[in-house]
Amino acid sequence: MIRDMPYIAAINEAVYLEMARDEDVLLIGQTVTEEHNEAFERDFGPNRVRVTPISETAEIGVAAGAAIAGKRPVVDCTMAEFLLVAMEQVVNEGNRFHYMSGGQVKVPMVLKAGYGFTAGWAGQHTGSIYGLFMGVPGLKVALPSTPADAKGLMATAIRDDNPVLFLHHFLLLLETGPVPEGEHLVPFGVADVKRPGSDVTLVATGWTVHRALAAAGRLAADGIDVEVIDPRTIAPLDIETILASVAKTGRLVLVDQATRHASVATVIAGEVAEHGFSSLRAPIVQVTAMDTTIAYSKTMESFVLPDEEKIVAAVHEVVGARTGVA
Amino acid sequence: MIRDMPYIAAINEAVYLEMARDEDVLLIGQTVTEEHNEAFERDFGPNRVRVTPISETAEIGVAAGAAIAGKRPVVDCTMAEFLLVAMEQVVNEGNRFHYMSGGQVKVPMVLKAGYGFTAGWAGQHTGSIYGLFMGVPGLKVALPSTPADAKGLMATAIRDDNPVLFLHHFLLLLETGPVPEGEHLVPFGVADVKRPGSDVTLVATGWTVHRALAAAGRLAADGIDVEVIDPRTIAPLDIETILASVAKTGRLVLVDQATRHASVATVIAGEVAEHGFSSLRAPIVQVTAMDTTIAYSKTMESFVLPDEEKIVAAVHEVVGARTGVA
Amino acid sequence: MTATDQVSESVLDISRQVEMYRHMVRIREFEERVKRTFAEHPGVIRGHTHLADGAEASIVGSLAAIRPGDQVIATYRCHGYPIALGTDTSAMMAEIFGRATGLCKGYGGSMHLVDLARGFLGTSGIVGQSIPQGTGAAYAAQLRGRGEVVLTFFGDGASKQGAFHESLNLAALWKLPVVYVMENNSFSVEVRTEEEDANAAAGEPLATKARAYSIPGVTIDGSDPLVVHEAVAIAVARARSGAGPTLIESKVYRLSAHGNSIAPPGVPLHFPEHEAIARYGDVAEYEAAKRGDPVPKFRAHLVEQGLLSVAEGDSILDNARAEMQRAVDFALSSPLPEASAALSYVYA
Amino acid sequence: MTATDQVSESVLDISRQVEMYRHMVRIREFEERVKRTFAEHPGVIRGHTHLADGAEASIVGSLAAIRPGDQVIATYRCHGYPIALGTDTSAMMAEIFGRATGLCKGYGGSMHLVDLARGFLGTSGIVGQSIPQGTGAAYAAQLRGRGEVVLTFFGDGASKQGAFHESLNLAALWKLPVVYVMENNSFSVEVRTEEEDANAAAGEPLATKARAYSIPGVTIDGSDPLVVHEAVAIAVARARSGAGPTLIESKVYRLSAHGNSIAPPGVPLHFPEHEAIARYGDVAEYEAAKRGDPVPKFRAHLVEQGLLSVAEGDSILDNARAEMQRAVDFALSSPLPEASAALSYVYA
Ligand SMILES: Cc1ncc(C[n+]2csc(CCOP(=O)(O)OP(=O)(O)O)c2C)c(N)n1
Ligand SMILES: Cc1ncc(C[n+]2csc(CCOP(=O)(O)OP(=O)(O)O)c2C)c(N)n1
Ligand SMILES: [Mg+2]
Ligand SMILES: [Mg+2]
Repeated sequence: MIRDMPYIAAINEAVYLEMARDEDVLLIGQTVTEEHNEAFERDFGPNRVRVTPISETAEIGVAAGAAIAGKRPVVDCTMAEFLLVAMEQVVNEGNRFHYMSGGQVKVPMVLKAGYGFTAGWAGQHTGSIYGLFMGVPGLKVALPSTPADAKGLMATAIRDDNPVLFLHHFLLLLETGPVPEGEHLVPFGVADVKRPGSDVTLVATGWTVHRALAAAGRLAADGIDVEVIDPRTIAPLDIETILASVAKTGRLVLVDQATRHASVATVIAGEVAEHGFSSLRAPIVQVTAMDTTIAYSKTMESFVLPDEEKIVAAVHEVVGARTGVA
Repeated sequence: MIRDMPYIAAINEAVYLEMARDEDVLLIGQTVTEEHNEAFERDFGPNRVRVTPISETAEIGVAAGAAIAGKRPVVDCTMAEFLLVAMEQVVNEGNRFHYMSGGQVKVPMVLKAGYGFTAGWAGQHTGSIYGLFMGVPGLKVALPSTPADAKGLMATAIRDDNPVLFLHHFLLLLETGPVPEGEHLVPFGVADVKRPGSDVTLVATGWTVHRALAAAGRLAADGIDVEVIDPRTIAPLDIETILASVAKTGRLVLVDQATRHASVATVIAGEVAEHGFSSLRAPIVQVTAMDTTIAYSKTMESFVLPDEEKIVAAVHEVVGARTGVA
Repeated sequence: MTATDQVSESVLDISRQVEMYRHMVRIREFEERVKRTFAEHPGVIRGHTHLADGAEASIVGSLAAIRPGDQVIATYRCHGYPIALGTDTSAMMAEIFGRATGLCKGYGGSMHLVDLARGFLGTSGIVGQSIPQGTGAAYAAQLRGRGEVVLTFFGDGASKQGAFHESLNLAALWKLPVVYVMENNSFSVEVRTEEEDANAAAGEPLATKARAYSIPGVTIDGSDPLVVHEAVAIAVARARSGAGPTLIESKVYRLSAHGNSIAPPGVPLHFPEHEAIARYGDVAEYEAAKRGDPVPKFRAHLVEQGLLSVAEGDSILDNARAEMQRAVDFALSSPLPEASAALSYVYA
Repeated sequence: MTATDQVSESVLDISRQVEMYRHMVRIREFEERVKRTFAEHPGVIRGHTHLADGAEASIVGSLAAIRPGDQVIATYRCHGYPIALGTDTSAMMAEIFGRATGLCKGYGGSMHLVDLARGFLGTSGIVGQSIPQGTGAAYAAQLRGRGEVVLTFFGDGASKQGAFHESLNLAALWKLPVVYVMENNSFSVEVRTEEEDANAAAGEPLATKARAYSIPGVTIDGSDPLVVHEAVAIAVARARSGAGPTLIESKVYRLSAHGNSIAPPGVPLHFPEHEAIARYGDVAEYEAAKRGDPVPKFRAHLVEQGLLSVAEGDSILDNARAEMQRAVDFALSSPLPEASAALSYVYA
């Protein structure tokens, strides 16, 4: 059965079901016994559900060590920026152990954190810093945009034998959507076409998927049929689906909440400029956040973020672009 | 006067001259009184030259605090990976303080570290992880490829009022080249055309600049005239020079020692696919490291790195590419 | 500095004690207005806001022990320090309301107040990360050689971050002029200290951690500004003399919740109940803390000692309330920043 | 486990003492061959290699205190542990020579030995970072509930990393079955401990840091395997019993330089002189350390106690040399990995 439920509840449901299914799955973090999370400790006990001190390096290192030793820890790291105090453990330890040990060691752990809290959280808490984790060998990264994907990607993350960074979007926490009951797995490395279309390919992740869909709706009124693709995982990144779409539309706009040079957008642009070049009829346009820290004040915060207007303008730009080469 | 000197000596000369020029410049780090570095402590004293414990978070945080309070610290962080244990201090603190304080605070500090030590240093010490620091608002990043640039970029870094990450390449340390005596400043955000050419634009940084130049030499014999550009700083990134070159050549190959999705190459590809699209006569081809941790064994290490052969092949590919659009 | 100087510096004359009380009241009234704003002007304050109510004695007692030229650094829970250092409360309120007239022109917000001119170097919103920065400011002070010190404030939870450990070791080694004031309010958000700190779990004070750095560590009653002042003054004198850092564990009880609710779009922000009640149902604990409220307690002490009349006390309160009303009025009537101002100050 | 068990476990019978000596000799001879390789077969070893000579007594004494099912984690200075755990030295040498037949198939190299089957979980080349990982393995052991423990080895310098502090606090709080063995060799590369550690600078032992976590901290003579064994056995018993972690500061002196030279392309790798001489010109210190060399010292003790004859001692040495010759021969005659194998094992 499919019910409507909030994004955050869908994530928790996945963790809960996996914990019920496999007693090696653990849940640790600073907030795991907080309000709304009581079910975990109640049903799985204080051994498998543990509150950690404010010590991210220890939390993540402990998770890696427990994973080497056979457990499958999920670490709730709260916010993406908090990973930065433990960055070495995220990008230079557990993700390399399988390789460095010649295949002896496995490190199945999930690091869950929120990002993109552009709601007045100011300079140090609002980043869309997933770009930092792309291109890191051995690390997988999921960025769900809907409750169903959030549930399915979390379940897949927990079953994966590699470290997975699961980044949920803070501005989507209470957004509701249909979510399948029971086991629901969304495969990694498979982009989802959130809206089919034939004129322009629009790729977006997380919160910007919804901005892109809204823009697509408006553009439809102008007679422009936009296809909206959500990669869902950015490592692995499903370039094939994007290339297939561009082969059809010839036009690509990339939307990203990150700053331009730390974005998924730039990575996709690079792939398509190499592997989809012959399909392109217009420049690949990126609609990203501007290159600033996020200011506290709403006027300034909104100014630097991608939004519907900017997406619509970019699509008009690529549709209006003259085709071909000098 | 211009003398030949090794890359590492040129860097040290810049730090030395800036320390002699401005008593607010400090030098701290774990190795600052090591062999070959004796001159610093001897000439500037133990107050301005301090050995730090193996505590990168403290080292960099201390530098940021001293900078807020009016000093201009240079932190020798030894190796890029060691920054990861202090990543939060590198990308989410000092780089944001000028902005978050509405312009009150300045954080002039230089973080110096080596990267790319693909000489058997294995999984955790060989990364070309500069991609992590691109697109981070408020942070500048220099990647010198020659002794002269190394000296000039270091001097500019020390005089800059923002945090600067100065990443030198370990495989270049003892490479010699001509270096101007006395004050020598290389501006940030100004790419250098290391070799002019008209058929293909080749962009590379650090150690790959020399691979690119060697490839260009070989290609000249095949009658292909390659322009080699070194951005020198990747934040700010001089896209204009690259666009001007592509406007001339119509073909772009990007060489990068980083893994593809964490590379400068992908960022440049994204910019050119948007702003230089109409000049392009061929796909933008990236020659990057393969998506693996670096193995210890030489056979495997070499296999995944960009090299002359791969660059030559990529240039032939873009030259042979059919022009235009379907 | 001689031992006599230390003692004389730690005995405060009447006017300074009253002044301390006045600052405590000002901090409390400021925080009350911030809290009320969530109800009275919904949407005006954004993001996450952390109040200093309950810590006034600790803040004011500490800052009474320093002199001009000294510097202060803190965390996201940062409203109290600049008030006591003389920062204009209207500019502070305007900052918290995100206005162009704010202390940081609307860039920083509640968590990131900075007043460089008054020695308030700023904050980090990331737990523990301003500790090395305060240590670095102390390195700069040591190099200046004018005997200036830096007070570095942080919470009990921050001592669980590696940054704490690395900084104290380095400061001890370099004999830096820094005083580490840990405000132990028994909670990290809603986690009780004994749930996350091994010293606390073993019934030992958190100041025990000083042993790991061979520096003095003291635990004090942070609800009494005179006690705080005395302990901090001794530590400051030690720092000024070149003998190095001290760790002070100042025991306080925050009287509000950790911060306002963490609300995604559509959910109104508000200041929830204290975690002792909301999470642990421990009304008795919270009521006891209320009875120990440092602000009325210090007033009672001053009155009892004949240092403050009831009328003077009332007038201090009235003035503080009027000041904070002006701050709110100023902030509300100030413009929001131009949107495009977002592109200024990215680089210095 | 009762007190009597503890004592009996800490009294080692003759055969175990001789066995310990044998492992010490094997480690020493392995490291000697690694060192000689730089001269005899230049280019065969790449990157950075860190030897355990001088720490043999500490390593072997520690590992004699654990039993099958227990686990071990360490740093880049990692050759000693697997040898004592029974790992095939030919596979180890082949790994250090970068061969396809290596313990990690040539992926890891000298700094990253792993032998999961024997409980050697691996290493981190980044200072301090395996400490939380060892702590996590202990969490897994606690959950398994079979009384297994984890020994976590690291250097004195590593106690300057935040990871050390965060891990010990967490382990103390969760009463994890982990023993932290800090091998204090008085140096971090070439920095002397008292230059970078505030306890050391104040003349206090580094084990003092245990106070910050309210756990036992002991400082022992790491050059005597029986002393080490006893201290680690007590800590292991404590860990098994559920009482939590112990910090053991084991004082050793490394007899080689920190590591081989750090050489960019074109400069031949070699093993330089010890920093006491190369950097501080302190020949006397180094000579004294040589006189205290734990390997001949333990041999002399065993002979003196009548537990080992000279002939037995010689045959242990001969066997070890022959074993290491076989290891070198095996490694040299083994093929390098296929280049394209670089693309295997990226993901599990
Ligand atoms: C590295 C990091 N982890 C987690 C958080 C989330 N967080 C914000 S405040 C806080 C509690 C800090 O407690 P304490 O240091 O005692 O200060 P208090 O808020 O009690 O004054 C936490 C966990 C953070 N900001 N930074
Ligand atoms: C985070 C980090 N900083 C610096 C280094 C460089 N480094 C490698 S080993 C070492 C010394 C470590 O000393 P110690 O912990 O005492 O171990 P020892 O080598 O003496 O056994 C240093 C500084 C590193 N690997 N990681
Ligand atoms: Mg607290
Ligand atoms: Mg050491």
